[in-house]
Amino acid sequence: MDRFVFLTLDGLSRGAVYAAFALALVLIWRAARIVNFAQGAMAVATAYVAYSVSAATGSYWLGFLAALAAGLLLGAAVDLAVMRFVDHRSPLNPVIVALGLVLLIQAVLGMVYGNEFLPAEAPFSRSALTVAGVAVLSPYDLFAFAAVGVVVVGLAWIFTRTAVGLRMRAAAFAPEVSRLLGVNVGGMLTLGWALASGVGALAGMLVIPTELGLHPHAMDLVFVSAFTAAVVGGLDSPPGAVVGGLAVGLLLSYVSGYAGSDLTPLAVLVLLLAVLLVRPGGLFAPVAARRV
Amino acid sequence: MPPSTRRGLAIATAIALLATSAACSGDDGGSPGRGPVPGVTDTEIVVGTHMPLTGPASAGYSKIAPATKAYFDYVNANGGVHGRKITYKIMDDGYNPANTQQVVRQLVLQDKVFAVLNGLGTPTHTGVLDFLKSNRVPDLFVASGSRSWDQPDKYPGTFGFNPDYTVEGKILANHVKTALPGKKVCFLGQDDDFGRDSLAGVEQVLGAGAVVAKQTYVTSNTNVAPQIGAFKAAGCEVVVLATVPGFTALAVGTAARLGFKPQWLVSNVGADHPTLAKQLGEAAPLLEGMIGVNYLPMQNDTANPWIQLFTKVNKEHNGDAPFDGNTVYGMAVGYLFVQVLQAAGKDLTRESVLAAVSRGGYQGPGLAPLRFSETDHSGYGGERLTRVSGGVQAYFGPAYETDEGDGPVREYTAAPVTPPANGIPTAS
Amino acid sequence: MSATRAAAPPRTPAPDAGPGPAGGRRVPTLLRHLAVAAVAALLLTAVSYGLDPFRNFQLATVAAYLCATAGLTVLTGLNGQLSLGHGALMATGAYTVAFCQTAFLDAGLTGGWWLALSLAAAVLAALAVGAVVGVAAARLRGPYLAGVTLAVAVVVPALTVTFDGVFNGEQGLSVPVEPPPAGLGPYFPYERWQLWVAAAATLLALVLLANLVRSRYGRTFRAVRDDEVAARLAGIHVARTQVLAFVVSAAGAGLGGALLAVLAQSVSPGAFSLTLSLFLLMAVVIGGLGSLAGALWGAVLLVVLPDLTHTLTEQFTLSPAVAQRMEGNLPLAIFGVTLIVVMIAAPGGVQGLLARLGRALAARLPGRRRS
Amino acid sequence: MSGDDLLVVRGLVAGYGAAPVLHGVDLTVPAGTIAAVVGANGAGKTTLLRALSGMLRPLAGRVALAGDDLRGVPVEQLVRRGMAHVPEGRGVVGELTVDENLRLGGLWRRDRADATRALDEVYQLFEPLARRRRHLGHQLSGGERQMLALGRALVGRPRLLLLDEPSLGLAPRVVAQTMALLRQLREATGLTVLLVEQNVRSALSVADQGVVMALGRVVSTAPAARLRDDDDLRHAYLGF
Repeated sequence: MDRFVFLTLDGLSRGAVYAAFALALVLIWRAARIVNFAQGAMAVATAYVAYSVSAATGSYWLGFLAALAAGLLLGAAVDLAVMRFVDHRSPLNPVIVALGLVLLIQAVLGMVYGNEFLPAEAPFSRSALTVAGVAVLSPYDLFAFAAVGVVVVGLAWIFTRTAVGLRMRAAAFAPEVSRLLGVNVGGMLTLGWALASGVGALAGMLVIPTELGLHPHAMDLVFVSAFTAAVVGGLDSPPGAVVGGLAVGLLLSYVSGYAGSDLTPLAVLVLLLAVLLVRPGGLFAPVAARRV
Repeated sequence: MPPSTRRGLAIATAIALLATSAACSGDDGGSPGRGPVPGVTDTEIVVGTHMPLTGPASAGYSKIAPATKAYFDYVNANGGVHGRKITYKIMDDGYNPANTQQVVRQLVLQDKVFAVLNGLGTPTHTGVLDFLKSNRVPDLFVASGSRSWDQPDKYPGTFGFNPDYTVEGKILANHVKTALPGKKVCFLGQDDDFGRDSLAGVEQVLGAGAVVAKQTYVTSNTNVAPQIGAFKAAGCEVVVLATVPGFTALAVGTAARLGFKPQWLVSNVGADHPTLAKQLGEAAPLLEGMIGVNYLPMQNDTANPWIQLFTKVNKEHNGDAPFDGNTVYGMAVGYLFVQVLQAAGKDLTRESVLAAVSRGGYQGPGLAPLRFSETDHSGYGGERLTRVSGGVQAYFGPAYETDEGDGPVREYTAAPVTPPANGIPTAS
Repeated sequence: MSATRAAAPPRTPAPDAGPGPAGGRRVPTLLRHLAVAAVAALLLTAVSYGLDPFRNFQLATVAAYLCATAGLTVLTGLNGQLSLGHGALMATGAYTVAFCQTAFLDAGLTGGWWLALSLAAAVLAALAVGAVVGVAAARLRGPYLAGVTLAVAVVVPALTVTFDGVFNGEQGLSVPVEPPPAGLGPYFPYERWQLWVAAAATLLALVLLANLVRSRYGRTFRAVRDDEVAARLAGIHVARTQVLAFVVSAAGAGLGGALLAVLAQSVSPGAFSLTLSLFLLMAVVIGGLGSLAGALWGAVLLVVLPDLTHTLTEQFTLSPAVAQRMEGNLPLAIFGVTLIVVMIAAPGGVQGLLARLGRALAARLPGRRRS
Repeated sequence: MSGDDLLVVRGLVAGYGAAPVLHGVDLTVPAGTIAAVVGANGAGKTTLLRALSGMLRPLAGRVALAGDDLRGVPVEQLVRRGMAHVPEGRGVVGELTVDENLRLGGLWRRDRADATRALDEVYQLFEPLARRRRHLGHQLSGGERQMLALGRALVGRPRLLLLDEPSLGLAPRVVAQTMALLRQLREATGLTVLLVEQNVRSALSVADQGVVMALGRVVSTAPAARLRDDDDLRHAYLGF
């Protein structure tokens, strides 16, 4: 039973980060109908920014803020400098461009910082607190939960309660009509990229200290898990991303703990198939609203 | 243009493209010189290697080949070997076996290298063993502790360098047996031949039932909390790790998170303190007391004449790159290769170099014996224990030697040698 | 709608879509393809004598990749399904050929025809796996299909570690392949023989694929890609068509993987990682998704580009410190930029660019006549 | 060109790709009037509206709104100049609620207080919408969508309303109500309307001016009443 509790909490704390990253993917998908394969590489780039800023100033939190700011800027830059010029008639084109960005970003990071692992600091202790003899969450895990929670609530607030959120949703669902109603659709798209990339940067800052360290490829595996989470939840649904992220985190933890870590990829595939064969649009797919 | 014509044209252009690029490279690529020996002229020896310079597996490893090259440049600057300068072609395979196929063929068939030196990685190098054998290319000092390189009957041209993982496991287990008797021993290994061979060594010494909990990890899953949690639940006091550096750091960090503080014993591959400390950052003090194994001088041992030599070479020929265990490793490989070239004599052929390696008896920076003989193609046959104390990793106790079978773990008593005055081995 | 599925490039009629020039004598499609294949075979034989062994091997590798890229072109370009998992299908073929060749060797069965049998078995195995994935794929669209195939790409190499008793883990298996037939003489270069084997298998596969593309099935593939609803109304069984496309494509990938294994004489999971699957996709898109000729460019790219960028970086003489940072990274950066620029400047890929060039030339010639 | 002409179009050429659909359209709509553009299918009516609101970039010609040349003005700026376009099919965003759709119509406005007031007015004008505030756009009936689209345009308090096929797919009773409403708005607020309709009868019944289009050109402009009553004219251009 102790082990079950331990694996559950451990899975949830990882899942929270997957959820944040999946959320970033969902944001861009909703805004631009692009699966941003460069999300992981972009997040790593911002984590390097944090590393440099922290190293220069000696403050974790300055680095943290720098990463988020860099995330927003990088997202906007990718949209304005690259994606804007891609022919979107075939959905494959943006995918390939994103893969090209991955190669480019990772190569540039490798040139600047070297293909070495750099330490990734955690702002809080990662030692688990013990409750009734069972090791539960660490302060860092709680920080991660809180950060992801703030992001989820914040995004929900932006999208449902603010004018800019309404504009962004309208621009995503009906770009032509939105323009007629005075919405700067291109600007909203850029803003969507910036927000998504900012959330991705946050997820990167949260997950990299729990992994092998800072490396140009540090987010490769996280990307695969988070993409799975987003697909399981339904790419159009932010709540789906959160649920999908937690589900994938739990699944990986249980399978590693009870069956062996080599079986985790298989478990992920089984989860994907089980969900998608029943609901081809993910768990939280909108009720077959328009099938035209 | 009918479509079929167009397709035919496409094929023809593609072929022509390849053909022209071949024609261009055909002239400059080969230059086999007068002699019949590929890659050797009166003034030059061309050797090549495949290394991960990019990709997830490149961390640390990407520094080895440049260090070897720097040592060769140092030798070249001092007149070379028998009047020949060594050209070292470094090919990036990104630790992807498919790329290794391409780059090794390029080295052998196009660049006409004399030998492949220090090709890195078990899965990558396994794939080119047959090719190198059928082309009779000397395949020297493979950078991996797999036992596959020691098959003189099947692969007469292949020689290892690293102590194999079983030897490591035996030496670590021997320490447990003598210094930590009666403790509960557990084992975490990579889910491949690395972990398997190492566990075999541990169980060889401690007995099959002695390891209380055995766990594996895969490099594609960075969450080792379930495995460490199982160790804690099993009450392990000693944990032997057959892990790459990243996962050593993960295991140590995760254990600390769970309030689990066993004695760590780590295989050579994953025990380099600077690498681990860098990765753990502020959590580096967790490494205090960690026991590892090594067989080359410690990069921080500035009193060691070998380290003095290699530091100098690094400064002069390697752009003063950060000096760590990988630099020492790369230069040690370079030193051994130059030793072998000297021993093979002025009349260098592929046969003579293989014969020179097989004669054995090489002594250099290593603390353990190199086992090369007609019947043994494995590399170093032993290691010495290290311990992290006060943030510094240092050797303690004697060096040990053993085999990968059921032979005993013995102390290796031969005195370490010092490098020649000019840092370049001479023909003995 | 079009945004939710992986569709083909802009709808210029594919070069091999419509009926040929009106009024001309129509040579049966199969004969025409056979003729092209025969010419290509003759050319390749001649070329194989003119090239050094390394180029022969590279060309053989191109042939192997071509099977896979052609398969992926049929799936993605002609049928509009996106697959990130073709590397895994190649692995299926590769491991099958390893098992078969080892079994034949153990049973003392020697002779060139056993290799052909192994390759056939590899195609069948990939076909079976492709059918399973294809059935699931037929229910899914766009990114959801991408997600499942991505998982397949990750799982299949991982299985070789899980069941390392069978697959020998990361280290992989060796593939025993016989030397060239004695009839070719004792000094026949092995790489030339490899090219012959790979090219023969690939040309056969291409003829079959080209025929399929031009057949009734090919037309249904394209109809489903262009408009699923319209295709359904026209009486096409959409799901069945999609499964068929997946199966055909998997067979191509399986043969490609099998050939790669034969060329390397070994197979290991690292060679068939997710990276390979992504690179295959990049290759076919850059080559041009509309036609099988694009697949050829893609395969050439896969082999030549790393080599080319490496040569390029060697041109610069850099200080050791800088060189260490650039080595390996610079080629990747160049590749990345190339991908982005090509996709923006020429979304039809290399073949699209050539086709445009060809059309422009063709348009100028009769134009002159008119004036 | 008198100052009272709100919309002036001269020599407008526009189309899709290289082939123009409009071959030089001239059109004038005086302020505070309703103009109905009628004509057969494919005459270019919808294309005209799309070119006016900038969704289609004109190839040649000039469009002026209250004397200002609209060339180079981005689509999203036109609403700020007082032009509202209710597109064919009405453009209700199905994924947004009724309330969100309506608010979207006034988001661009600086005067937040008046935007809120306009919203309330629309709810009073269209009772059914007020009852379905929280429903999603795609849950509405055709008539409700019509109201929503029209209401959303009105939240922006436009000077010129471009209305594309408001009668499409609606019951005759609802069409009559819509037309009556346009009339009422014109009276009350001085709204100028350019209406494109297949339903010639109801369009001409409400319009001040009738504009007949054929094959991408304006072939006749006349007071609506005359077009409605002059059988010859009707026969010649409208075929009934």
